[in-house]
Amino acid sequence: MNFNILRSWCKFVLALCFALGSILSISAYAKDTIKVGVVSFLTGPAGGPFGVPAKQGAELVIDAINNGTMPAPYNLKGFAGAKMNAVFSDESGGGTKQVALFRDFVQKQNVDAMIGYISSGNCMAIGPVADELKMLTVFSTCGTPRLYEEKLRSHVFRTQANAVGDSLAAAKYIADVYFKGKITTASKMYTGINQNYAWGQDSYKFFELGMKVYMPSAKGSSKPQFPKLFAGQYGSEISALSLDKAKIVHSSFWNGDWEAFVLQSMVRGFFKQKIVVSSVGGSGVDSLGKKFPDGVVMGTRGLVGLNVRDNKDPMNEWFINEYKKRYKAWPLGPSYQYARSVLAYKIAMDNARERNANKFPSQQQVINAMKGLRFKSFVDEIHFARGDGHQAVHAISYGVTKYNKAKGEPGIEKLRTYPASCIYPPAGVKSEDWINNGMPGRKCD
Amino acid sequence: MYYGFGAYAVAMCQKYFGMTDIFLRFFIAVAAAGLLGFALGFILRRYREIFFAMLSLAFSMVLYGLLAKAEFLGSTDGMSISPSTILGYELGRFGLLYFICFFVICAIVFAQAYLRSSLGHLTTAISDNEIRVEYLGYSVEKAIHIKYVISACLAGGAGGLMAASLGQVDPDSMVLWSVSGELVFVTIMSGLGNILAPFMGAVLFEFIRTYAFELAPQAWQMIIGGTLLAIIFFSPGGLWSFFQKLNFLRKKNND
Amino acid sequence: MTEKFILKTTELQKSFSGIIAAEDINISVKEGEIIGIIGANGAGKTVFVNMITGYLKPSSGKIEFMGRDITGIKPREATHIGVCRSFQVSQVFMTMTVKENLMIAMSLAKKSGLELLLPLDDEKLSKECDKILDLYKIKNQSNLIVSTLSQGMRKLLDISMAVVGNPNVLLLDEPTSGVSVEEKFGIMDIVISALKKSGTTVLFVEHDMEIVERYVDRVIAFYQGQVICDAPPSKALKDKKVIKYVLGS
Amino acid sequence: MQFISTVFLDGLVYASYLFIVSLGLTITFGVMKILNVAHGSFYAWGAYLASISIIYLGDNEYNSFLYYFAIFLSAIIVGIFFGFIIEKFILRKMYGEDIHLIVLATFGIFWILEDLILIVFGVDPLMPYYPAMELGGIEVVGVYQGVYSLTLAALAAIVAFICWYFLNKTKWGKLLQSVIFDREVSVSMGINVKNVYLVTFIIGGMLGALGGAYVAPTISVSPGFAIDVVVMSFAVVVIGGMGSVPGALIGSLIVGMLRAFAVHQAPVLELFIIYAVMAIVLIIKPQGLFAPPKPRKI
Repeated sequence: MNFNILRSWCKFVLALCFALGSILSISAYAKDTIKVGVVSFLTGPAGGPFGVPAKQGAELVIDAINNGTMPAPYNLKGFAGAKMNAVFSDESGGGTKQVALFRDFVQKQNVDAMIGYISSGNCMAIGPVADELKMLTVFSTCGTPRLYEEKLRSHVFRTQANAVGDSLAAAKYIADVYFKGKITTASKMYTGINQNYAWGQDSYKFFELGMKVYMPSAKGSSKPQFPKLFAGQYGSEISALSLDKAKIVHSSFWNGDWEAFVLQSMVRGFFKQKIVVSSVGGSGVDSLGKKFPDGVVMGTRGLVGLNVRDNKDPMNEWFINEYKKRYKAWPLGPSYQYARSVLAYKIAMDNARERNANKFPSQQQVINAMKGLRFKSFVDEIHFARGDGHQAVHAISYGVTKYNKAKGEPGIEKLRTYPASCIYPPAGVKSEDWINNGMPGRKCD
Repeated sequence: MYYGFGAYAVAMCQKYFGMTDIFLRFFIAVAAAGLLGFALGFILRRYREIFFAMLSLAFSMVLYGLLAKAEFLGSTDGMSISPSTILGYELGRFGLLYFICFFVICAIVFAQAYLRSSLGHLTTAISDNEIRVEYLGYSVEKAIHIKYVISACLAGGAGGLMAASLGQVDPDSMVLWSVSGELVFVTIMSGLGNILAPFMGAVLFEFIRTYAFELAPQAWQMIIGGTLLAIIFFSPGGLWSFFQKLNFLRKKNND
Repeated sequence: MTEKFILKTTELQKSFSGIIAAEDINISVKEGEIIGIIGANGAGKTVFVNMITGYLKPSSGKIEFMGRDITGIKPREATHIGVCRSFQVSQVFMTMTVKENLMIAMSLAKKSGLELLLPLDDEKLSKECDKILDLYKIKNQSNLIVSTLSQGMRKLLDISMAVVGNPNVLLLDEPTSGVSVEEKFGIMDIVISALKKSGTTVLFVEHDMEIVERYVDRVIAFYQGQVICDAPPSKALKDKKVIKYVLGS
Repeated sequence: MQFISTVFLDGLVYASYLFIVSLGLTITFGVMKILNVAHGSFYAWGAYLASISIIYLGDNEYNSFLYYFAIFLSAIIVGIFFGFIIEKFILRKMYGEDIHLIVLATFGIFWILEDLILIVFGVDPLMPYYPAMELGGIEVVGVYQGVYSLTLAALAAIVAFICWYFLNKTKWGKLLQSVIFDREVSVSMGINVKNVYLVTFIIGGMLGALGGAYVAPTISVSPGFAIDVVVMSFAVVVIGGMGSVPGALIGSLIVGMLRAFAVHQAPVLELFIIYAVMAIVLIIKPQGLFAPPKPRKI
């Protein structure tokens, strides 16, 4: 019982250490190399399907930029001429620990920028701290719209569009592709299984809102499931969903949870009874190979990963070839997403240098250059058009899984792409208000 | 658990009352944790050893279950906390540092006084021999309860300060049992007996963790686990006993 | 008549899941008496002491202390009203020094409520403590850790800790068991003389008949949970039943 | 009807899985008085070893009977290998120390083994789905259930029966019970407690590993998935009574059913309800519902 007292001391000290750390920090001024922290899940259930491919995507592009071997127009060597020294770090352990590590990166390791973060929870946690510490941070994958809708951020950028588009595109896809002709009431009902945190909650909320606009006659179930992140066992949840009359099941599961869910529900004939809409389940398709059920509506959060494997854009072909050569696997969604963030940073650096009379730019100059930036990434166009020029929007595509027997590889069919103007509110409008007003001014073609 | 509770108290007060004053934050955290400790103490004081630990664990998991699932408490994401203020002025990092130091010193003085008091000595007495304490006319349960509330207050205060200094709270890194495990680890590493011991232990722990994290981001747990085992085996009394031994040797040499 | 007795038990009975450990115990104790409780192992002596001091709850019967019913009170309440005890195996705080042991005992006896948050080692208490240590002849050991002491020393400390609350009735459970023959009488001399000075009523459980003979006013003998003899030592030790069941020859 | 049967089946499957894992934990605690946090490592290692062997077998299209053989073999190998090392070289040196210290030591072991998995198996999730796929699903009162998951209940029943038989009908079982009841007396009676401890720890580890190995085909086996299991089986063991075999059975049934019911009726309360029950049981009956008897020491 003596522990109780003593342990509190420890945390006092901890707090003290962080404070001390801030005294010791001196801002660095490097010219020919820059140091950047790249954070993704290296351990834990999200490591394999998300974090590691993400890290590899970033690594590949960073090396290519350092060596000037990226295809044109990005073949200029370096980041504003400087080589990037990337420090990879593990994202697991929860938001508070990540904040502590972030402070460590900024205050002790004197990084020039931070790139990464997959979990929406972590982005929500890091966002305010990045602004407080005035550290340019480019989020790569996380998708919660709260990040910019709660407050504008001065130092935080996000190359990934938020979950609103993923969910709205999913709803629209269902409306466009499935709700044709005569349909029974039961098949017009929908439910969901989403992880119980920012990403899962937001994803389902916007899917529901989207359905109300696109399919006003469809009805939402009263018991959508929200199991805990990394729960791993979904027997009861699957039963509950099976008992539910709703035909459409929306899921924003990702990482090991998604694969576990697919495995457990597959043997129970779940995919034959229900139409499952997955907004981010691309990774499971490869790991399950030909076992992966056909007919799952699949999104990849942008023109990345599974949905662009056949895309012939030279940038895309370069990325896929290099990635396969180096890592013996297809690049997944997160590989693209991290690569995009690195690319955005490079372009902003280069532009800022140009504007600064070819002198190495300050952080503020880089931020100014990144604000509202519009650039072509591997397939799609990224435009920092929301959140006062900090939040990117881009097109989102959905398709239906179909195993390609000829190639012996998973494939996708009935691909549809929705442009950003169709699924995101105009700048300055809150997503929820916009959808509730019937999405005025949307352009979908 | 109280650590997390204190942290959440700070977060809640900001969310619903917009409270950011560092003093208020600290006292809210202490008071909230103290109240919770007082309430749970009525149940916990009846248990010893492993049952005490298990029940504490159960309570903290109940809290975790609530926090992780309740959306208005931020569920698994937790909540972010804005920088602290004092009388309406924003505290910088340095300001916060001074205040944390101030609170730490207050706490040290308080804990020192407690340990010197009869009640503080009673703790050792109880762990030595409960029957005797009862026969000396003092309720063992009451003494444990008081101690429990005090430690809850300290932990809550620590949590509140931690929340204020980090700017973020979430259940996984504040309430989960493995967090308590880490704190106990620091205690074991430091050894019992002096207020400065956990101080050194915590510094060393952070030191090891930071470097383990940097050197081997995929194997840092292993390094910490190994350190823990090594300490348990080679210096069961923790770092403090190591220092005491040094002192002892020095005295011997002087004689 | 009742008022004259400081301690009185009526029909006291205790059974552990069917096994009777004490039965029909009717004992009255006058103030200032020194009583020896004898009996073979398992005769119910310690059970008796445990019931009076609240460690065990009697199955039936009544215990009165100064005319007040104290059946089934908690140990600490017994201590508060002035019924204190020592133990067969000395119950002391092993990792602390002799002085700390006594200081804690004293501060608990003297202070209450918030006062307990004041430092333990104030001067007044320290002086008083030294006095008692002196009285019980363990002052030379006052800074030693208890676990390094001999059994006899521990017994003395145990008893002195029971005494600091100035009890009305003191129950000593085998004060000389585990104590070497040389120490035995020394201890009892110290204890009994100290207690006589304060006029405390003493009940002590004892195996050693020499000690019983030498110090007590009255002997109560137990056999299989029952009182078989209650008389002055000169008479009791010659009683047939006592010789047969207690003295064993 | 449909609802009740589905909740019941869900609960049963989850309970069976919890039972196997927590049985190992409770046996270890009952005999050795050690709360083994590293139990989760057995679970994880069992799952990993079974996964790689099943994937190997499945990719090369071996007879499907071999899957089950691989599952049990992995459990036995993990149990013996790590059980032996941990007991012999670490725990054995610590008996008699403060109970908290031992818990912490197992905590340290847990950390080490957890990262060892990363080093040995990498971070990619393994999906040994072959056995589960092969058995497919059947319809039970209108709801498809995975046959493989249902066999888990049979396995749990077998394990429970073997355990009961062993403890009550064999000489070894009696021996074990006497050690559980009173260690000192057993020593004085000439029982080699050291060996009993070693064997117990290995068996406990095997059960943990079996739990992991058997559920591996239904999940995505990835690093860090064992932590929740440890806590959940703690809850089971505490509810049932630490060290009690029937307690583990009842405890896992309670937890399994409650959780299934919560998921169907009030998904938000799923986690909360389990720990709340745990806390309530501890408050009312701190030894758990089926605590083994304690020798009286005067």
